[in-house]
Amino acid sequence: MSTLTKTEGETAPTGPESFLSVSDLRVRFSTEDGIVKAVDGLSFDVARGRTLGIVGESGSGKSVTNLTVLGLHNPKNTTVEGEIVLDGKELVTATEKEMEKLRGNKVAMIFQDPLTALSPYYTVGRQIAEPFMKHTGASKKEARARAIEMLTKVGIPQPKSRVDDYPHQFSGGMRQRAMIAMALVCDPDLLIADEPTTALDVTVQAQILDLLKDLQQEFGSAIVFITHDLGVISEMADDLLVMYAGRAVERGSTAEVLRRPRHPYTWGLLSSMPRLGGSIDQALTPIPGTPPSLLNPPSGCPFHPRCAFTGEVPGDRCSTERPPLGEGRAAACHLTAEQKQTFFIDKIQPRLR
Amino acid sequence: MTSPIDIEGSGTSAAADDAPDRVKAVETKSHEGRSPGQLMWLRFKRDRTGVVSACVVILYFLVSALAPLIAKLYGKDPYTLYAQEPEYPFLLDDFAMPTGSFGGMSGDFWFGVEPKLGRDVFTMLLYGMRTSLYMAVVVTLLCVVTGVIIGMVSGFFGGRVDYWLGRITDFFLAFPQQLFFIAFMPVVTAMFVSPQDETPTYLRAVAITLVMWFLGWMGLARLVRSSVLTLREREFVEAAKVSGASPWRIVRKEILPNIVTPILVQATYILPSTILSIAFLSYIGVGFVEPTPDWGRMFAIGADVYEQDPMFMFFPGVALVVFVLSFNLLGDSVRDAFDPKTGR
Amino acid sequence: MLQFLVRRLIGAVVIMFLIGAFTFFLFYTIPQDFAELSCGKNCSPENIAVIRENLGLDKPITAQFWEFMTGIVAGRDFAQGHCSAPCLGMSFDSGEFVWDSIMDRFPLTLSLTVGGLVIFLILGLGSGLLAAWKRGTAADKLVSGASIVLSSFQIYFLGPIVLGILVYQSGIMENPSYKPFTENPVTWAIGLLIPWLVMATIFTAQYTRMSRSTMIEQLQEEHVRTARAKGMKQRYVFFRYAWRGSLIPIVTILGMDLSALLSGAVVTEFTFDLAGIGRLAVDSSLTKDLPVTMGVMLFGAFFILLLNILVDLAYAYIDPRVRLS
Amino acid sequence: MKPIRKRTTSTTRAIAVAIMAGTLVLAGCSGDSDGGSKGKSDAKGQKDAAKQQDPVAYGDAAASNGPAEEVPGAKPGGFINVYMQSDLTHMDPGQIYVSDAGQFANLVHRGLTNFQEDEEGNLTVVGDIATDSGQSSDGGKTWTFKLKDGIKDDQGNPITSKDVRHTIERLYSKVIFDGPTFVQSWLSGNDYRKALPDGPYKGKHLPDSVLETPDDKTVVFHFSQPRQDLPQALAMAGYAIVPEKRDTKEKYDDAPAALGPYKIAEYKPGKSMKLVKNDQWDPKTDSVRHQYVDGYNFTSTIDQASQTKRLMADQGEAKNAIQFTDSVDPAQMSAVIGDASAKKRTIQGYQPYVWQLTFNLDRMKDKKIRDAITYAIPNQSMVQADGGRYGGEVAGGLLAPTLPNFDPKYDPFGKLKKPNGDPEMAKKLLKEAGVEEGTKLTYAYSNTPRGQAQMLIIKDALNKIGFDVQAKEIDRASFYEQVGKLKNPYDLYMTGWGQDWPSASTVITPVYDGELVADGGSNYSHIDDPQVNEMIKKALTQQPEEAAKTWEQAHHRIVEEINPAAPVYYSKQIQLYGSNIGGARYSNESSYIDINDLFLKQP
Repeated sequence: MSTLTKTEGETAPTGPESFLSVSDLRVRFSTEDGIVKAVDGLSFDVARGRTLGIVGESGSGKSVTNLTVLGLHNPKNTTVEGEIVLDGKELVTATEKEMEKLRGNKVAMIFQDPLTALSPYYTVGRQIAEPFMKHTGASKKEARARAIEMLTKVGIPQPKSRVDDYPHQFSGGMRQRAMIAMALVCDPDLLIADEPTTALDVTVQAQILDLLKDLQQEFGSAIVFITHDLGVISEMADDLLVMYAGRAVERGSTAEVLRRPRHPYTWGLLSSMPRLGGSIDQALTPIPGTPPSLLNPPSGCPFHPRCAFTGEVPGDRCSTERPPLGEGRAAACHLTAEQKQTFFIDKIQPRLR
Repeated sequence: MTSPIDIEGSGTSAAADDAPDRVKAVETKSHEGRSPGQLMWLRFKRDRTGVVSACVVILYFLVSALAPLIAKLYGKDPYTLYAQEPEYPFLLDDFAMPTGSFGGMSGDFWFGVEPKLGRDVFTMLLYGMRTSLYMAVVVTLLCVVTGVIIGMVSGFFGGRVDYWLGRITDFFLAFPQQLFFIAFMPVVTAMFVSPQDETPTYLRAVAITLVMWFLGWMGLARLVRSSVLTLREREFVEAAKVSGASPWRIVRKEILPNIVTPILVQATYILPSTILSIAFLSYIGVGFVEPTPDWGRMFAIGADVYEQDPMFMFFPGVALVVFVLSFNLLGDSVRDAFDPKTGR
Repeated sequence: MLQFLVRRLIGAVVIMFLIGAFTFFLFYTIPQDFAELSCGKNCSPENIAVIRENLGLDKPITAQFWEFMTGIVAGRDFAQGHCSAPCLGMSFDSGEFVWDSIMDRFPLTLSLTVGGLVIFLILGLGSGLLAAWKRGTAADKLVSGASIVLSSFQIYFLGPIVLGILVYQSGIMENPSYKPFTENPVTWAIGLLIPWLVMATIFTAQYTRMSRSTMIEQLQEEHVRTARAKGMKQRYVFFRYAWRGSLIPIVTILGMDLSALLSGAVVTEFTFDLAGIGRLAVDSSLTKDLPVTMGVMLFGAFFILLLNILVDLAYAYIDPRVRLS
Repeated sequence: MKPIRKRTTSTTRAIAVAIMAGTLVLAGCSGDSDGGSKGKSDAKGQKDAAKQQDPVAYGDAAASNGPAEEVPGAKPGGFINVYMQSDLTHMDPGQIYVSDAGQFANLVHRGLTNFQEDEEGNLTVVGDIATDSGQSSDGGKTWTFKLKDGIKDDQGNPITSKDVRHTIERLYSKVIFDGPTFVQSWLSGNDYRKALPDGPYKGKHLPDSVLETPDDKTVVFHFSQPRQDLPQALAMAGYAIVPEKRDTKEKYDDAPAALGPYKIAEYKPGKSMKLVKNDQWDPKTDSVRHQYVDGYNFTSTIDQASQTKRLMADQGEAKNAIQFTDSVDPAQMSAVIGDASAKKRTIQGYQPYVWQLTFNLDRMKDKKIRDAITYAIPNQSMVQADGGRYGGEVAGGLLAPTLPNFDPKYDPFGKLKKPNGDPEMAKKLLKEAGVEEGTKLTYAYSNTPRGQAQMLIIKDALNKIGFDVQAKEIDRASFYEQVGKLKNPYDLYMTGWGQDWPSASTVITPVYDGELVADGGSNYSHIDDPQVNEMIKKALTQQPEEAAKTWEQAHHRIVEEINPAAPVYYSKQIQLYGSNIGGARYSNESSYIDINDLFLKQP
């Protein structure tokens, strides 16, 4: 866990300090049904050694954002606008060759399902060694040694023999460790972890999270951690970004956002999440409705069709005017700061107990 | 929890495609309360190639169904030996080839006349297509029904039943298909035949149907079995079981609706391949015989006289290519509409 | 693995036996005196009786079946001489040993298959990969379009057209014929070039479509994306990761096609007047020549089962999950 | 003689002289033939056929002495490619009856006698391994043959009278069941097998009173009746010599010994065969055969259509190729005739076959109905389905133009005037016979393309006069066996029959002799008319000239008074050969290309 905590209202680190800076990112897919605005005006920054958590429902654009950072979208039907600056280098306009040099080297990614994300046809060792050979020009032998070293580091027992195993011979947790080893093999400065623990059971999940934290300390990398699990986030992330319908709806330090959320969507997320020690009688409250179509997003605030508080906003602003997201600790909602606070305390907090 | 966009939106630049968006489209529409069937239909309607091919295929079926009517309007039939009729004294030359150019095409005989016997090619083709299409529909239906039943039973009951049905399927799969068709057509025909009366066309049709049916259902049975196996473990089936629904009800209400689409897609592949197999049998000389008009037999005749009268083969050939092409395209479109992830 | 192989082999033998029994007894349901097939002109009852005895048709059916099946393993003795194992009996019609007739024709069918196979695999997989690589470009559309049109052609339609153009009209090529590879590989290849090309045209199209679509499917696999996320080159990802995965469906279909082809590229043989296994099958079934039909069926089934096992071995080679489980 | 037992379609042929003269304005492919040229070609055709009507002469020792007269321009060397659509049915001479194997036998086998054919096509029976065509005594009941010197098989074993005896005696054994039975039954009666049940294989022999071999060079046949046709019968391939030492019984059918100019070097059943020179054959002993080419490559997998296509194209190996027993594909007839260069490379003539619509007299008892059907048949269309004008010619009677004393004007049913049938006459007769509309008739046909086409025509014609024709297909392989059964359930079937040698005895006896009605026999109509039977008996003992008259009488009686089979058409022969083939001509004897005179122009 990062020691650097921020006070409320402070802006997220920007400028030279931030390692990855995404500003006003817009990603669109053209389909036969029309244009899908998968990400719409998203901005965030991550500094070295810090962890940014991104939460949101399925289809809120979390993963698309991060794939776009790595340039893994399909250039043919995807338009990317805005800026992605990694360590001072602009990525949106970078060539495929330049991106290849970055991927796996400066930026690495951990995928959600290690079973499908690892190739079944090659040994774990080979898959770990491959990027090392490519990016450092190491020989096969060196790469193999490095793979064993990495496996040791992520806590695989008997790494010398397991290195020649195939992914299907690993258990789920071991696979995820191997995946992490693969991601970290070139000491990346930025690690994007896309729901790295979703497919694992809880005990393994904790081990993996610990592992990630330890490794972050050791390497000092920045981590972007994507999940829909607020519990995991509270443990991992320094800062938090809540996404809805391709946009950021709330931002702030993790503790702050979780303790005093300001956006009705975040409230919804929190109340739909079971808590340890919560009352058994207390029913979970899911967010009504379904996530919106990104083909044809709702006008105004994209959350308004599902929002219980639109009545509190004068006029029909919710459905006509898109609420902006301020700098730093902020939430994109038309409710006044006061309203946000009272509603949370009066209506939401009791349910979280 | 798996969010489709997470998986789909990630294709490599060479590979990624419109798939994620389509999935998104599905989501979109489903919010508006459309059933998967309606969605498929919507997607299908947008696919221009698919719609055109569907029209062509429907046209073929229409023409086949209406063959007698068309023949009546046109004034000929595929059986009369026009060279024998006094109205057409000069249809065939001394070598029994059509007298006119382009295989004897004329206002009277649109697609020309058959060498040797002087039958009308246009109606022969119409009726030939009719024979093939009818047969193919029947065979396809039989194969689908058999395949579905066997696949369902072995998938649903599992265990011993599944094991033995699997072995039986293996057994049938080990038959060399082409050789089997060839070897057993004469045998099966002979089984039905009275030694004296003419073998009626329907008996031959039955024989062909039986032979094709015999080796036609296994692919579908396997497909259905594996679908049922996965479905059986799904929550809604479990739920139905727990709530005490009878197996029959589970099959009918929970499982069947979920495998209809793959069956449909598979059927669009079985049908044209059946037509080709029937044509193949007649081409080889073990399928339909004179005087039944049949597509494959026209190729056999055509191959014989190809050099003298290439036009004879032209119309059946082009008709077959167009038909198979449309059906292939249609199959692809149906599959895409059903399962947008795979494919093109 | 070994245990698996043994199990498969035993299963194959059982299935062959069942197919043999099925064929044999079905043939006996038809009202046909097989002895009549062997007599040419003088079918007097005396001659028929002589033939019936010669062919062993006077014995009970089950005894005949048993003789046939044991003959495969142990060989049999006929008046015409000893028929050594694997003895598939003696043709009622021509009096040849069936095994000899099959072996006689098999080289042609094998040549047709292998030659066509090499051409359509190279062209089909090559163009499929190209189309997948250049997905969405004009080249892709051209290849995909051409392949779907060509795959709708039939050998019995395309064959005569090609013959007409290359042989009868222009005289560039000679009529297809089979000359043993062992005699002269060049004349062998020239003689079979037209059938190869015609077969290849149609099969190529199928393989193009298939390899393209499986490649595209594979390219959407997560592990392929992972490979790219590791910074591997596109080409490397394409050929090492995606291609490996595409091999499984391709091998499956190939195994099916190959066994169908080997057990009789009947239409090709008919269209080009080549005497291979398929021709033998048609002739024997038209004359109801039971031993030949039996022989050809068993031979065909043998190849199907053999190729099934080979395909399984290929899976094991390609996919460690299969190999190591 | 032989029913036509080809696996596939048609046998066709036409008029040699017409083509050789090259003057005729034959229709070509235009089809608008004017009457003039048509008449002319017919006239020529009949003149040609007339040549085939010359009675066969029996040659003396001088004629039987080799070597055979050189073919002008012949060169030695090279291989001839032989196209066939199916394999030879047999190679064991004892089993050889049908003509494809007979053609082959001329290259490999030798018998006691053989036919020699001059440029005009006149036939003489000469001694083959015998010094002459045989000496008869006792009014034709005893025949003596002396063997030539220097006759050896391909391993150099000299041939003696023992081998001749063995050849005849093995025909009595169970090994042989497919060949001709004339000589055996003349020697030992119709149930000849009982005379020597195991043939010569168990050391038993026919008594000297039947077959005598007084010394190594002499063979004497003793018959109970005069057998004037014996030299011709012995010229059949079925009586060619099987050397005793070489006889392997059943296995002989695949690997026979060779006495002729060629021997088998390689044989792949159903596929191919290679013949090479037999160096033990001495041209000085043979007055008929030549050994110009080094050998023959047989391919027995090329169907008629591709044979024609290949020979038309005349490319590469096809230049050295011939059709052996198959004919030009009827479907390509117009192309062949229309292409001057291809037409030059044809041989044309009649085939000995008369196609007839046979009535099963056990079922079709009313002659009026039979006559009605005969009138109704559109003969011309039937010919059209078998290659058109070059495939056949409308038949008036049941004896072929290849037989002596053929009468082209004989036409009791007026077919020459109304080649497409006379349905009015037919309907009239049916009315008289009181046949009801819709009476069922079962027509059996061989399931070949031609069989199917002709079925459609017959069905069409007979349905028009009020029958309900049930067409019943029979596998091509067992067609003759099925219709050869006494109790067959069919009313009508097309059969073809041709002579074994140019004498009506080989047609009328097997097909219309009531005493030969039997299961598996060739009296397909089951006609049993005492008068006809009587005339047959008489003719068989008569000298050829008188016999010819008796045969004609019998023929007229059969056609006009009994009508067991409606004459449909005479088959014609037209075969193609490659441009490098020399010495090609139509052989009156085989009615195929003359296999004895062929050479390569550029070996």
